[in-house]
Amino acid sequence: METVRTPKEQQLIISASPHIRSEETTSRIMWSVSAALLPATIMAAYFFGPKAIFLIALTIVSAVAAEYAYQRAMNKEVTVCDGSAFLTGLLLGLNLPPTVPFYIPIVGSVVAIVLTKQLFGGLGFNVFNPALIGRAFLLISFPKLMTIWAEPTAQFVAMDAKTTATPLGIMKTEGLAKLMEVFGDKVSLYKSLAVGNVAGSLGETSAIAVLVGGIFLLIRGYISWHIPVSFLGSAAVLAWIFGGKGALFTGDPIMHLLSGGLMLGAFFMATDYVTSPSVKKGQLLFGVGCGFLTMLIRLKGGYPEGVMFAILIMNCFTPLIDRSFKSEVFGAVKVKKEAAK
Amino acid sequence: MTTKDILKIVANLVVIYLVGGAILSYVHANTSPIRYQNNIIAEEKALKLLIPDADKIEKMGDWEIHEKHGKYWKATKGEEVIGYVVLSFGKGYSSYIKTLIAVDKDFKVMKIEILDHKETPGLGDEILVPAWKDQFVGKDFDHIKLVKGETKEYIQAITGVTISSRAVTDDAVKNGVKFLIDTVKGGGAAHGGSH
Amino acid sequence: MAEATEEQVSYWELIKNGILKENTIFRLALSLCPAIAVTNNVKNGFFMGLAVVLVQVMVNFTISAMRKFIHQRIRLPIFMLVISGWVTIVNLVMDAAVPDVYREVGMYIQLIVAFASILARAEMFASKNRIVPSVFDGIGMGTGFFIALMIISAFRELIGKGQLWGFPIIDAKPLLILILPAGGFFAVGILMAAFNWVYAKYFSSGGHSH
Amino acid sequence: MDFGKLFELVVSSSLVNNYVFTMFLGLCIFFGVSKKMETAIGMSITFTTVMMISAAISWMVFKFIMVPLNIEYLMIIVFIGIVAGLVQGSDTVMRKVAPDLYNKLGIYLALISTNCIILAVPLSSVGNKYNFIETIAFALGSGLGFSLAMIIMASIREKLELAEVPGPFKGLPMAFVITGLIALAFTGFSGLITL
Repeated sequence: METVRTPKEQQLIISASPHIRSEETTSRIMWSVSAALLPATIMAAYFFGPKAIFLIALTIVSAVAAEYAYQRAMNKEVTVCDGSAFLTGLLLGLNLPPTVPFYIPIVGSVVAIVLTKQLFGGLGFNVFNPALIGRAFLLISFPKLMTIWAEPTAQFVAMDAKTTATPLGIMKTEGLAKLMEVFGDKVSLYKSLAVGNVAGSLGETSAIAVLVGGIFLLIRGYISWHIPVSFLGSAAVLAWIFGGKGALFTGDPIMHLLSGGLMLGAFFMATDYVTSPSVKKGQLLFGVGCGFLTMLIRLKGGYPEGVMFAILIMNCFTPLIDRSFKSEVFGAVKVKKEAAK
Repeated sequence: MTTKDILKIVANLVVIYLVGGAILSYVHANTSPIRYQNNIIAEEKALKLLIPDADKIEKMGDWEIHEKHGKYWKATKGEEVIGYVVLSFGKGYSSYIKTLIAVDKDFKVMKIEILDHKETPGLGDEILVPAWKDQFVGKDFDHIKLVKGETKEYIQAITGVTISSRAVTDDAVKNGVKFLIDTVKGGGAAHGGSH
Repeated sequence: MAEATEEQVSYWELIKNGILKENTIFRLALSLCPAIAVTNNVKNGFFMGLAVVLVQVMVNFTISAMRKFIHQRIRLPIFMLVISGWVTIVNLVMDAAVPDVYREVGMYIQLIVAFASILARAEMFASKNRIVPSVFDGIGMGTGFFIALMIISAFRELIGKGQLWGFPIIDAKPLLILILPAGGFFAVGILMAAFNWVYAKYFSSGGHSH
Repeated sequence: MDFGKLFELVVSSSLVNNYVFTMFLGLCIFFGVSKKMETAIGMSITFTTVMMISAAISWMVFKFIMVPLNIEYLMIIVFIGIVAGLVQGSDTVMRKVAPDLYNKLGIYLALISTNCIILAVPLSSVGNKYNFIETIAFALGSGLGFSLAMIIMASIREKLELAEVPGPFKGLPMAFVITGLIALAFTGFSGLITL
């Protein structure tokens, strides 16, 4: 592990001052994270067919094109090769429902790249996760189109899948009983959720595929465990305590962990270096905040799924968290860090 | 401060309060009847649209639902009672949906009208689409029920807008009609509660 | 500001000043709340703008007319009193005249009272100038605000709903977000940047110095 | 007293219906004060305190003076008078009693009377017919929500000091875009509480 930079050091370089020195590192991280999303992408293609590949590709192409066009227009150095626009496009693509018309990925990519990232001065300064803002912008602009979910066909050639509701959507509007009616029993529900044989956004349905990528990132040291563990942990605990109907401590944490975009969010989006806190303690707080807000929205809010909004809301607090934890140990950062290892 | 200053300040205040007060009271006196009238006219117009046949719609009383102030009316043609109207509220996605429901003398729904709501634009506001609202026509109390998927017998939920369409159907309309049946049929008190 | 109080400044200059150089929303960034709150359609924006023009003109007129009579010490409370008086009148009249619009913008019309821009013009201009220039200053400032509201609300209604004043114009999927809170902020931010850009390019070199 | 309802009122007015992010009020002060964290915090404390006191006084004046006299139509004048008087009064008192505190927070007092939220709270509390305790809860929530908005904004703007924002967007336009993005994130709270 000596040769690999710890996430901590990389973050400091990226978020504080994007020097040329860090450019190579940045691009290596971006491409590695993109590679870690490969299992999820393959599962998306498997369950939702050629349309999925088309949508993901289109999102990536338009994100990269938007970045290139903006940087050329503003006479800035063109940095599309660092992979960050590619990753944003890929994440946004994986977050789209499989049925959207072609202009949705384009609008989303432009919003993600221009409004969320480049207006703030480019990579390293954006406050919000670009892919998630793109997704939220689309959800609010096209509420109908963004909530039509196709049934996974599990056949590469199948066309015109039936539309249906996501497991979380069924939970929200009709309750757990109906969900059990659809899936039979708990075991087959978990199985479907883990494999990804349910309705949902392209890349988030298969919890296992996302988990494989996430573990790859953890092992290679591209992300630290703090955010994913505190995010998933707090969500699971809250789901267990408050998720049940009527009585406390009767909820189903496994179902909540496996469904929706929780895995994808916890490993790939909440951990975004630029928009999450750089201090470890801050990361734990950030993760717990995300978990809390996710469950708050899922159980009490208007939307069936809360991961996206939870991460975005916590993104608002990132500068504040960083500020309070940094000033606390100002001057002693180095020492503490060494001690922590 | 000299005496002159004090006098000037007092004079300032007196004149301004007198002139200002006079102008304000004049405007208020002239506009308040119009504003009052506007509300009455708007209400009458809405009621008339619900039961165009009636030649008189008179208020019977008030009731309360979700701590909101509802009302109900009796519609007559000549001497005969031809129906009732009730103002009801349903708890929707992000607002209470203010709904007027007209029923005939057998308490079958004649028409409903959504007066006010703050549901999500582009999604929740599909409850305003006439084709959806027309489903209520002719339904009696037992058939005011939201179901997903094709139905002629009950009320069909709008895809993706379940919460808002349920708020109108199972909350506002159902409770409104129930209130009318309980109160008018039972000849009960003017102030009925709701569930 | 100094040149505006000199006598030789023409009325046209006063109006132009209010619309361009000291545009309440885009340049001075005052009275921002209604700029977003009521601009999700042109009709609301129109009546809100109208209310502000009326209040600004009447306040400027009243204060200029009384400027020699008011004692310096209670100047500001009296200005507030005059403003809230006129706001109440406009509020009552609008409630009676356009009830359906009032239902949506009424709250914000009442809040015109707290507009820094109206008090600022009363204090900086009307209390020092004769009636006629004060009225023109009021027209200029009010119109600047009015035009800004119209631009913002047209932009938002057109893109967010595909309509103008409720009439369908564009037959494509609208970007709903623009008529919602978040989009309102984006719209004003983008339009403000555009206004800055145009202003810097075409107007700032025209002899005005800031 | 129903604590659940009060809690909902606080959460609703601070998060779900945050004045800055969903109702667009208090923007002048919001943008003006959120440039530095220190001023944002000072403003938050002063504002929340003054807000609760002024809402309480306004409620009592409305209920015990204006309603009996039938002069509800003068509420704008009366409420702005209360706010201005309160600001002036606390200015004088603070200067004498707690000069240290005055040096820290005094400057924000003067700004408060041009913040429309301080007027919007008593107006909405009257409009929604809140009782005294509810009015206090509503004022507290609104104050907290405004404080939260300012503190978040200040921390983001401090972070952006070094950022290379394109020319025409520098300053206020960018602040608007950031606020829009925060508002977009806060949309997640919608539907949490229906009041």
